[in-house]
Amino acid sequence: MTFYNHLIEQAPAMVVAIPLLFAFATPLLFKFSAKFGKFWALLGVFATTVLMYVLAWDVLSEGGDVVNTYIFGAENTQLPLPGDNVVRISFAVDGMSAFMGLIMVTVSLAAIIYSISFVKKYTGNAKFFALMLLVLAANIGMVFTGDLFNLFVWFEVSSIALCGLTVFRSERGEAFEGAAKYLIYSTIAGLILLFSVGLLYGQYGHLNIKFLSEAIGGNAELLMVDKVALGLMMTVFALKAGAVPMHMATPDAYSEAPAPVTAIFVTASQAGLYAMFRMVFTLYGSNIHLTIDLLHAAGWIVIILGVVSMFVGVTMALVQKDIKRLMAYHAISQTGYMLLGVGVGMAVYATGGFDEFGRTAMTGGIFHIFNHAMYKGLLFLTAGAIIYKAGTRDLNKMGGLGRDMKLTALFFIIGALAISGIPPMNGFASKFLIYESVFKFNPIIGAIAMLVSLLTLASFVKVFYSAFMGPRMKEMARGEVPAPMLMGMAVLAGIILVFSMAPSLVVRSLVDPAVNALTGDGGTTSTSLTLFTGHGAWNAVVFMGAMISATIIAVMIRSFFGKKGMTPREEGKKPYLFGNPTEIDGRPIVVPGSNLYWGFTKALDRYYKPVEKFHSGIINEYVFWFVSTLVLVLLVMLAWVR
Amino acid sequence: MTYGELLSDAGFWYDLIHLLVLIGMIVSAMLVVRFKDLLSATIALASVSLLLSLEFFILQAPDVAIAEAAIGAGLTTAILIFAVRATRRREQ
Amino acid sequence: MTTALGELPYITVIALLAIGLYIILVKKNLIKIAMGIVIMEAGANLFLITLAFNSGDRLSAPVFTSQIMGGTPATYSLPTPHALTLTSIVIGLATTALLLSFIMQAYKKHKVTSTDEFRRLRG
Amino acid sequence: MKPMSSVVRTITKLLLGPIFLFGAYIILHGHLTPGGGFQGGAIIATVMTLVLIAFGTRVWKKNILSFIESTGLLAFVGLGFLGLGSGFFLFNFLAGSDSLFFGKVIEPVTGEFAGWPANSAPLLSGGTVPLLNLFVGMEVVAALTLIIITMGLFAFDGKEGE
Repeated sequence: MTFYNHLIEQAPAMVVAIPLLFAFATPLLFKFSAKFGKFWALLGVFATTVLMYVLAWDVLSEGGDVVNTYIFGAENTQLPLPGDNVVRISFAVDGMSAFMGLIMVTVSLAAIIYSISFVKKYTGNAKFFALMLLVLAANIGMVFTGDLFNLFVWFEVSSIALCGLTVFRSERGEAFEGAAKYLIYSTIAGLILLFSVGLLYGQYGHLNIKFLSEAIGGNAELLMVDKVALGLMMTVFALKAGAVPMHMATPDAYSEAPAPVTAIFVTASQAGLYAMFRMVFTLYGSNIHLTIDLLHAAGWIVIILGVVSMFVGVTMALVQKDIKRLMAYHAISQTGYMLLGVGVGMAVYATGGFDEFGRTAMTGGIFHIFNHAMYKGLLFLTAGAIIYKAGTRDLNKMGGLGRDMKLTALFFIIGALAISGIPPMNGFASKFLIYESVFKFNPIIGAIAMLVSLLTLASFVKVFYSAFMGPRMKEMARGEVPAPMLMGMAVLAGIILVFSMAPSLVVRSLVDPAVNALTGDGGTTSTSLTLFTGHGAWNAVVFMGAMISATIIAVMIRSFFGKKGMTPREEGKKPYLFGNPTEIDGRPIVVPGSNLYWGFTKALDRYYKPVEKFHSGIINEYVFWFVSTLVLVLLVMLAWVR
Repeated sequence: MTYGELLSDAGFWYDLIHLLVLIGMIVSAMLVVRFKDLLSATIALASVSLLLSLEFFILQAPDVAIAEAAIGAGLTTAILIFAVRATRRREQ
Repeated sequence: MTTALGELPYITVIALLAIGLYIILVKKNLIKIAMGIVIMEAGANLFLITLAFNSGDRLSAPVFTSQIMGGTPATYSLPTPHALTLTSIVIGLATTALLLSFIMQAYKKHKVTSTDEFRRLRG
Repeated sequence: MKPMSSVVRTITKLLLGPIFLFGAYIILHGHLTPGGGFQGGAIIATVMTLVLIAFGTRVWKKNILSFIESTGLLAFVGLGFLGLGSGFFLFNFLAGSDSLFFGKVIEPVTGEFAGWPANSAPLLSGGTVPLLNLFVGMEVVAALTLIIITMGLFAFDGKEGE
């Protein structure tokens, strides 16, 4: 056996075990030297990243539907499942797991590099790095696990460790509030998950996902317990992913956590999405003739959750004053896209529509998971850099940071363009797949998706305007953030740029294996350098070529026919949004960021009043919304599914 | 003779104890709801945990019973008392 | 199930879950809410253990010395849910401790114990 | 937290030994009888709580506890990695290997090698399982005691915990 084969064989366990080993050793090493401890943590995440890339390469190049299993403590780790080993703890890595694992390690790597200087001013760094590595291990464990109970354990480990990180050295009492709310929410969700795992165990006597899937598929008709268990699990994972109306604790925790922690928080939420898709497709998809109605109902539930999340998330983001809270609401809104894309895939799974547009929608949704992790991670990191320098998180109190923080501003622009789905960024490529296919599924939903994108752009314009432009506020620190923070952001920004240029390659090598792993479909979405949706096509290179030539032509027109004698600075002297001195009294004119869309929000008062009442901050009401969603989903499952 | 057979052979008394434990658990949980004094509620919660560990023992899960007795009736109660001590004692 | 009690453990499970949920939905005190979570955890744990007991006629604890005492290997209650319940107890303790320490810190910072005041983050 | 009256302290001293011993038994005998690292660790942690309440919060040193906690966890994962050397992660490499303490698996009647452990019940038969229990026990004792001490300090002395 060559070394490479041995490595691949052991990799699924190692990718979880190595961060654990490094996490537990970190506090000990910090006792000797803080520098060495940080280096150790960095080494740990780097080793995990390399190993995960090797594993993902191996899994994805096989097309994704080959499952790489690992059975703990067995004489042979790769016994086929189900077999004699169904009682043991097992990992099962297929295309989708490897795809999610790639996201986890990449964002964690960026976040930990970023943290090195971000947390320098605080004490207790040892626990911070140990917990970061623990969250990484928990997230990877959650996407690799092959049995339901492990899913519950990693779910809880990730929630608890993230809540611990949220309050890391926070002087703000609000951090405790956000963390407590998130913890109450996720604990209740975890209990419901445990209950549903218990239901399936009581019915079938096993916990292994593969085994359960065959057992459910072998039934003559769907049992009530199957429907109830699916309904419970879907709602729980939707809560973890932060879907409206179970999202309320998510912005609280996102906005109060330190920036690198928030970046990892995003990936933890996506592990919830992964688990939901895995349950629906792998656990219930083995016998499509039996579960076709169930999947249709589940798909519609996911679509409705997605559309509501998109819309409520983005409208709430428009009225925020706190920069991180604004971005947190955008995270919810973007989660809606993923739910929508995959939900359309679910709803038409195994019907004629799947080949026509369902697969494209799913590809878009899953591609969006990757893009979202990258640009949302980047945006949260830039928000952390802004807060680090500005010393405030209130958009109305900051300004002029663009003069000193040119690189941060550049990274922010990259992230903001990507999240708003402006071509040629990667966010556009995935949203393009979603728009085209969802429009064919239901034109109204497609239109809502595009409207949400517009509103997203509007609110990022507001952030850019408030933070980077305008006059420099006096109390703010000068200069650019330290190099490790820039490096952390640069990792994610670089990935976004590369993926923007070659979306079809990414779809072919990463996303298609993931979709195949879920659906067992075996198709592809893209050929060559162009993404095809059946309706249209997207090629970033052609677009860039067209844009560059258009720019050249515009410059030529301007230089040939433009009005001579007008200096570029003259335009900027006018008292416009840029806050230059007015001609009247020489004082800068500033429109506060939160007033930028005042007219718009005022006009929609009838919408905003009830929605803001809905986000009341009272945890009892939040739990009530969760429970009522749970009841609704169960009603749909029991009453409408045959 | 296995452990379960021993207990099942006790017949009536076994069922009676089982019944009392279950009803006691529900009653204690309701007392947790009722008590306005948080320390009393904590003690009621400890008795839920204690009865739960007895129930685990009756249901042939002695290892879980040991853990539940130590954790539920011991440590959880202790940290709840600490928390009540650090905040207000009465629920308003 | 050889006892005469039939489904009573399951009814207790439902009762505990309902009481815990009632506390979380209705009671305004944060420590009471933590207690509600503990009660819900008790219900979920009891559910798993009852499942293990009810599966078939395997009634004895998974103690391997029973084999030497003359039992047959088949007569034990399923050990897997026991392991699950243990894990869930551990997790329950961790969440309770973390939640209570958050509540204590929040009280120290803002003197709040009620959910009506515990809402600086909203909208 | 202040120390309590001498009655409480004397009773605590009397109870300390037996409960500690019981916890240690639960940990070390965990692979054969109900119990294991977690249960035993929790029992010992209750003793620690008793000591804390009776003798005040000054008794325990936090640094030592967090050292024990990290060491226990590290040893657990390390043992998993050692299994990698002779097979796979968390492989029970000591079982049946006739090594010093933990590997001997002998049928009690015939005295022959009995294959995998836990089918029969000699004390020294679990392979790596008793070691794993021991490490889990270390971790649990230290972690739970740390939780209790931190919360106790916060509640009674108003000190910020780490």
